[in-house]
Amino acid sequence: MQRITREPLDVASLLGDTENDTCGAFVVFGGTVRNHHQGRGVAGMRYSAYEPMAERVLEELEEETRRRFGVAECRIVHRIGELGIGETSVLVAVRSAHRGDAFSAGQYAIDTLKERLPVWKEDFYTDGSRGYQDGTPLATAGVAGPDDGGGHGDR
Amino acid sequence: MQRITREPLDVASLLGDTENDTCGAFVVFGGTVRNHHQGRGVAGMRYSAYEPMAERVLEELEEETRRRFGVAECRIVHRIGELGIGETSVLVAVRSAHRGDAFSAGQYAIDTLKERLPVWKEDFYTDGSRGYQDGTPLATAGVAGPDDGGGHGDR
Amino acid sequence: MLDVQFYGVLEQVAGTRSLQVELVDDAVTVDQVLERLRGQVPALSEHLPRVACAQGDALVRRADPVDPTRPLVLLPPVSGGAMGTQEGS
Amino acid sequence: MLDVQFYGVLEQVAGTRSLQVELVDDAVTVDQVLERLRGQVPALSEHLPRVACAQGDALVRRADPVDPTRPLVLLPPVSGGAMGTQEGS
Repeated sequence: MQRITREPLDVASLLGDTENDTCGAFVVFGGTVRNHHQGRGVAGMRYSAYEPMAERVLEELEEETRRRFGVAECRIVHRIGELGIGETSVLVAVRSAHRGDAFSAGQYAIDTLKERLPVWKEDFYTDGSRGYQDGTPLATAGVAGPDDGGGHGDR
Repeated sequence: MQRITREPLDVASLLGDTENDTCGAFVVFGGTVRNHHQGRGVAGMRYSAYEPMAERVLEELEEETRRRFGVAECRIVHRIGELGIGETSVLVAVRSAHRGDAFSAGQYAIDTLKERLPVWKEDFYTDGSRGYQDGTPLATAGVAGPDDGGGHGDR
Repeated sequence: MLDVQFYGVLEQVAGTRSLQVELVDDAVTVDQVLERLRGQVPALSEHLPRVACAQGDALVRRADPVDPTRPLVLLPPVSGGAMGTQEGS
Repeated sequence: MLDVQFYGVLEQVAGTRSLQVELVDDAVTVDQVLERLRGQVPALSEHLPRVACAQGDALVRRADPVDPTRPLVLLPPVSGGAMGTQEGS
């Protein structure tokens, strides 16, 4: 499965991909493009990714989330390319037997994604200017990110 | 809008109903029919509701959730009638500027729904028997529910 | 006569969706109706402590007077959303 | 020659998607490549402290030796998901 994609993200198909009769709960988180950022009007944005690593980070994060929270299913997709206001940039779907686990796992997955996924966002402002948002240094940056262990596999 | 319905629940249409360009995050919680309960095989179930009160409880819970967590949108629907394994019995959709609020609000809404919504679940077991699940006494029950204040409007 | 309606497991226990309960006078409380009901349908007794009551779209308290023009609705412990407290959704 | 690739804001700062950096010998660390790069593109200097590096699908540390057969990829602070830390998704 492609986790980094240029196609519009679809909640229904993500839920279809994770169907599991043993589960009584699902949580879907979605990130959407807002029309404002730090007081400035936003007209759209562009996401770019270092794809070879991004695919691996998402696959490992899904596996880590399942293991850590004991949830049956976790699936993450992130869109790249140009997005308009209201469009969905990322989807996290979790399914579990118990609802509390599904919420915790979903929140962990999106919080951690934002620290590890090599994806960058460039805002297009309504005044015609554009700019990369500052973000979170990855773990091996010179200035420490969330941790400074090597690799991204087992953190 | 009908919040108690016999029709299959649809995540996409609930997200469509709550579209809001000022929001950067959404969380959807879904409850689905599991194939087991307390070690017994489940073949399906039936939900029934006291509809006049149930509609009001959901409308008030949406409003309370928006106010309490400062989220822009909250929408809740609950299905009644017979449901098969894997079908969705309840959906909660929340949209907000910030993702933490969306998770907290979604969890509050479903936790509170389970204490207040006059809906009953009858399991159909794979051995052919059926039975109502025990549940949570409502607030004005003789034996106290979650609180024993009157009405359900302002709690 | 007051129309008393049963939901969930109560319908099964009472064997009917509704019953008529005679009101001696109009100034009757919810508690008094439940007491009379206990006499008519003894099987309901063990359930009544955990039952809540409603008229129209709102809960009523045990000590509240009953509106004799509207059904009194008996609501057993609820199980919406999905599974029980320790599990499911 | 080592191929160095730029992502996000670094592409904008460097004015290119990739550059060639000469390796004096094969036993060169990531840090040494960045040092050489700083000389070639001074505008990158202020960004380098917060840059992580990767080869293939894995991060490499500053002290790690560079595999001279694969591009060294420079990754600025990431902003996936959506908004910054205090906001959005």
